[in-house]
Amino acid sequence: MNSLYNYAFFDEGSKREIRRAILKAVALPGYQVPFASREMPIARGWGTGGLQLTLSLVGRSDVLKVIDQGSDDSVNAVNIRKFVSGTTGVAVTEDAREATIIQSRHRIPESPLREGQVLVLQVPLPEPLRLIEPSEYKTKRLHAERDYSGAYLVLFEEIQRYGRVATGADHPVEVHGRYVMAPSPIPRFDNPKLDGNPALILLGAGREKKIYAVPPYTKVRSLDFEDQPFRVEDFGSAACGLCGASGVYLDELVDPSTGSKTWRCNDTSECASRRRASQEAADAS
Amino acid sequence: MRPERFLLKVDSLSKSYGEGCPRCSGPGATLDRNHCRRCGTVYAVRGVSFELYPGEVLGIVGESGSGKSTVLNCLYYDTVASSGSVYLGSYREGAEDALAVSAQAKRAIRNELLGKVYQDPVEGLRMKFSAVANVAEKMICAGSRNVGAMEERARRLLGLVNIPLGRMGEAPERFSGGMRQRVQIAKALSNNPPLIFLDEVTTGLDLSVQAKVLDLIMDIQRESGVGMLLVSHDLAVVRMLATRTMVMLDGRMVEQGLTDQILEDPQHPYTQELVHSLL
Amino acid sequence: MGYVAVKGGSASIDASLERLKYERLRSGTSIDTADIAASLRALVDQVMSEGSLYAECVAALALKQAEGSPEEAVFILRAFRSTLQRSYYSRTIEGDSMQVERRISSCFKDIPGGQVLGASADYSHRLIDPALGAEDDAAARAFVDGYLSRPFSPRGWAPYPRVTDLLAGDGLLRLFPRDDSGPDDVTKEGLSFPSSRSMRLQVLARGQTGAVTALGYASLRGYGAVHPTVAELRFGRLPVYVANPEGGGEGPDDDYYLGFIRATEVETVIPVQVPDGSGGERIEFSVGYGFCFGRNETKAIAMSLLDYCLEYKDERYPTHDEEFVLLHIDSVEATGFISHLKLPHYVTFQSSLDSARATAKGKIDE
Amino acid sequence: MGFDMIHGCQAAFRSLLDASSYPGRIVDLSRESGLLDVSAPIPRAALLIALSLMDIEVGYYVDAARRAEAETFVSRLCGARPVPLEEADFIFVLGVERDLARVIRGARGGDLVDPHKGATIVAEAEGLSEPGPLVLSGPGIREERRVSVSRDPGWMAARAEKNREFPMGVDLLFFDSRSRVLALPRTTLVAEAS
Repeated sequence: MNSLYNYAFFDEGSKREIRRAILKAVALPGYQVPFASREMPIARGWGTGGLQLTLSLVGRSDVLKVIDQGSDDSVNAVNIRKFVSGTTGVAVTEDAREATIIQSRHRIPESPLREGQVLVLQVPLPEPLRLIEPSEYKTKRLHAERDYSGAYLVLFEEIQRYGRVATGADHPVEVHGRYVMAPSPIPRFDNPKLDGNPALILLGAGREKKIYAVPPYTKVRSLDFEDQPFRVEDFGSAACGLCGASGVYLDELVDPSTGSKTWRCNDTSECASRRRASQEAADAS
Repeated sequence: MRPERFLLKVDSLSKSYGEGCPRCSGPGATLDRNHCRRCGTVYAVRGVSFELYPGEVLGIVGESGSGKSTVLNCLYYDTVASSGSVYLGSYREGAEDALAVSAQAKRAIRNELLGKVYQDPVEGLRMKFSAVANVAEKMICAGSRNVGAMEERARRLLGLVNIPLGRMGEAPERFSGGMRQRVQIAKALSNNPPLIFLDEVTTGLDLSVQAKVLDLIMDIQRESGVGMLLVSHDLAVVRMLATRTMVMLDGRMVEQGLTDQILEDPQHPYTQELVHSLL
Repeated sequence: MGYVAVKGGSASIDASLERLKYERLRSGTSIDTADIAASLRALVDQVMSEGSLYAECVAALALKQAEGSPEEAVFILRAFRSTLQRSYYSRTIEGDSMQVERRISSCFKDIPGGQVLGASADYSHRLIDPALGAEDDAAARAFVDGYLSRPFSPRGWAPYPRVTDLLAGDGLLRLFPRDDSGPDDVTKEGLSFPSSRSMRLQVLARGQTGAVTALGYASLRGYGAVHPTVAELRFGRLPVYVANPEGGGEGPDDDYYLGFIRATEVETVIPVQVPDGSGGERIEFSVGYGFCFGRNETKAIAMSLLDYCLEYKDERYPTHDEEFVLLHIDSVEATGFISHLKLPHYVTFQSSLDSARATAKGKIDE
Repeated sequence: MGFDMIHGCQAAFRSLLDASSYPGRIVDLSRESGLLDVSAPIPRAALLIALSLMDIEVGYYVDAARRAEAETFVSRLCGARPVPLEEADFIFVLGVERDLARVIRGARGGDLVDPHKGATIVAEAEGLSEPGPLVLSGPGIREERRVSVSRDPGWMAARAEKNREFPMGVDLLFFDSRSRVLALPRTTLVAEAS
């Protein structure tokens, strides 16, 4: 443990300010609570919002999992896990079921979350209306007056142009029937997991200085139209080349020897546990 | 008198810019036209009251700076009125002051019960979105979530205002001034509001284009019966469209009545001057 | 064959960090942070000003760790700053109390107190000096001894009058009511819009030198409505006091002196049209204010231009738009977000690919 | 005292977060509050909440019979400033006989632009238990949850009125003498079982 700094890096005053913002975020589902984001030892845009949440939450009895793009071993995940455990000595895991706090960039774990867990999502751009309105002053007022026509208009125009909604990740959602929220750049595949999730989901944008939340069991609806329903990514009949799973989010790879396209589970720890399980089953028989 | 309920009832509407001072805010206020020379406070609209009934077109005339556009801006919530009350027949049956509600309620009133055509289309349209999307936006605002239905209605309205079929997918930034105004009209009508506001809609257009836009508004009004509040500095426009007319000067309403009556027999010296210049 | 985990992230990162250390030390020498603090003063000042922490030795250490990259060093300094408890707030520091080492005005040929050129490279020829390659510690000591043995008559310390006060005396300066309310602090509350002037000044003073200079330059060149003249540029030492923490007396005599900071302060005057009260207009001068830790004259002047721009909003120019200026000049934020593009994005890119393919398919189906 | 400012406040905060995330779940702060100084002029649970969430950046208001004493104590301990009711970020209603409805009506509710400025009200109850006659629903609650809050029910109407137009409103934290806490964020609908 790095004893040059306070427990969990921050001074207690910084933690208290973030904790106050977290409680207001929970009371206002989907509303972006402004906070005095601190400069962190990792770069703005590299998960400082999520990191500040995690450091303000974490305590001795927690078990931490960190995911970047579905993987515990990606550079950003390794970096953040090392920092949090280095300043707290907290236990770490790769198993989403064991974790009490899961900090993630761009994915919600494949295995269902449970009550009492906290999922912390790193957010680069928290404002779902930024594309149609660059001014922060004005977007704050659009939220205040619940004017989300612009968000729908973007989708409508995509349908005009491409015949369907063409959003990638970060497809906007409406939370608790009130605020439209950027779910962070999770794939559309993960959007349905936001709805009625038993776990608390906290979102942190360090550079943009916003904290927001989806409390457990909260209605979350991806923006769509009656005749153009929301669609998740379609992998067709593709399955993971390692564990054989389908119906999960897949990474697309090119086999260097044959040049052909192959697929792998994006959630590497789930993939590994599936393979472990089938290995054990094979060994047993 | 009138059997039906008003569409719009405006009671002592005022709008000022500035803090005011003892010289201008007291009962015996001395103003230089509509502003106070001492403290610089501008009284853009002063105690304006009127009513508008279903199917009616009410014109507001006056020179620039007389406060007529400010009245529209206050009613469409583009600017915050300083005092006064506004009742809409279609909102809580005209029983609740639509200026005294919260910002989110105001946004809902504006999206669902009102339409507006701005003098400058840049204010009323999203110049980079397609004409269809612009018209659909107002329907989205009012809660429609059916792309097919919105698209169909948007195309029908754009047809009605003579936008060629082949250009409906284009963005207004590529349209002429007259076309832009016609897209705005289609947009204002798109969610069937009982009342729409028109602010100097033909100002800046060529004379031949002006005539076409005015004809279009007249046809639409006749067919749909939508109530209109129309602001213009041009008496000819008001004469063509408005059944009743109000005359504003320095933020005050100086005269109102049937348009014919005002044109035939103006009472206020300012109105006389206006009418004279028209003839 | 049993399952073998495909791992490597942690090991690769550790190896990368070790390699970084090797690159820093491969010449077989390690620079003394005291040398950095003593010899690379401009760099240390820049890092303190953008890092918004006045601590020369920490800034020097950060520069050593960052191999001289100001962007990295500022980053390190800011992160360190986040962990520091705030024990006291200083008394308000008035620029008038500066022990001036340099002071110039472009408004007037002669000013009360006189122009003080001080040490400046402004009047040097920027010819590279090969002789410096051979300069060593002995040469440095010899020069210093010679320099200090020369007779000089100190002026003695007395406050210099402010040039802007001269203009105010003529009634030509646009005056505002004195505002002694406490400043807003963006490191405690976060920036919100419309911003207060204290927030704006703070963000500008912490701004990345290059970004502040670039936007200040743009405002001057035509993407702004500014026609400035430097009324006064000062560099020197400012004493810092805190109130007696034990309470005690309220007067300044009971304050504790903590030390001084070196700082640059600039006031530029810019003509503005104001109503004359009888329907016409007349010209007055408004002041733009620039300040930063250490010596950084270009940044302080550029800041004074931007301070003016943000006080006088003008929709025609981005340099007069507070969100455009204030949200984009912070070193840590700008470099962080640019560099985050180096992070893996394969999940989001897969999602975009899915949409792109679907729209392409839709087109083919038609 | 045996209270650890770092880990005690962290544990208390997590319990409060748990209570706010799952309204109706009654959390137990007695382990941390038991380590606090018993001579404090305010109940231990309230003191623990103040220590965990308040500091020099915060304005608070106390409604209590021994108000001045409580304020002196809280200010000294947390550095927070006592302010008028309508400006307070945190409001403490100490004593079940105090008029909670009045405090709710007077508290800051935030506005549409900054709804997070709505106050947090920390109020004492004689007892908190589950199940009970109050039916809770809203975010954090799967279907419904039933709790009992022992104190004059006048607060319910005042709270409903204050929170009428979401997102504006106040957030409530009830505590009892056993340092148990029930959170009612503004999103929670409270009805009486028929």
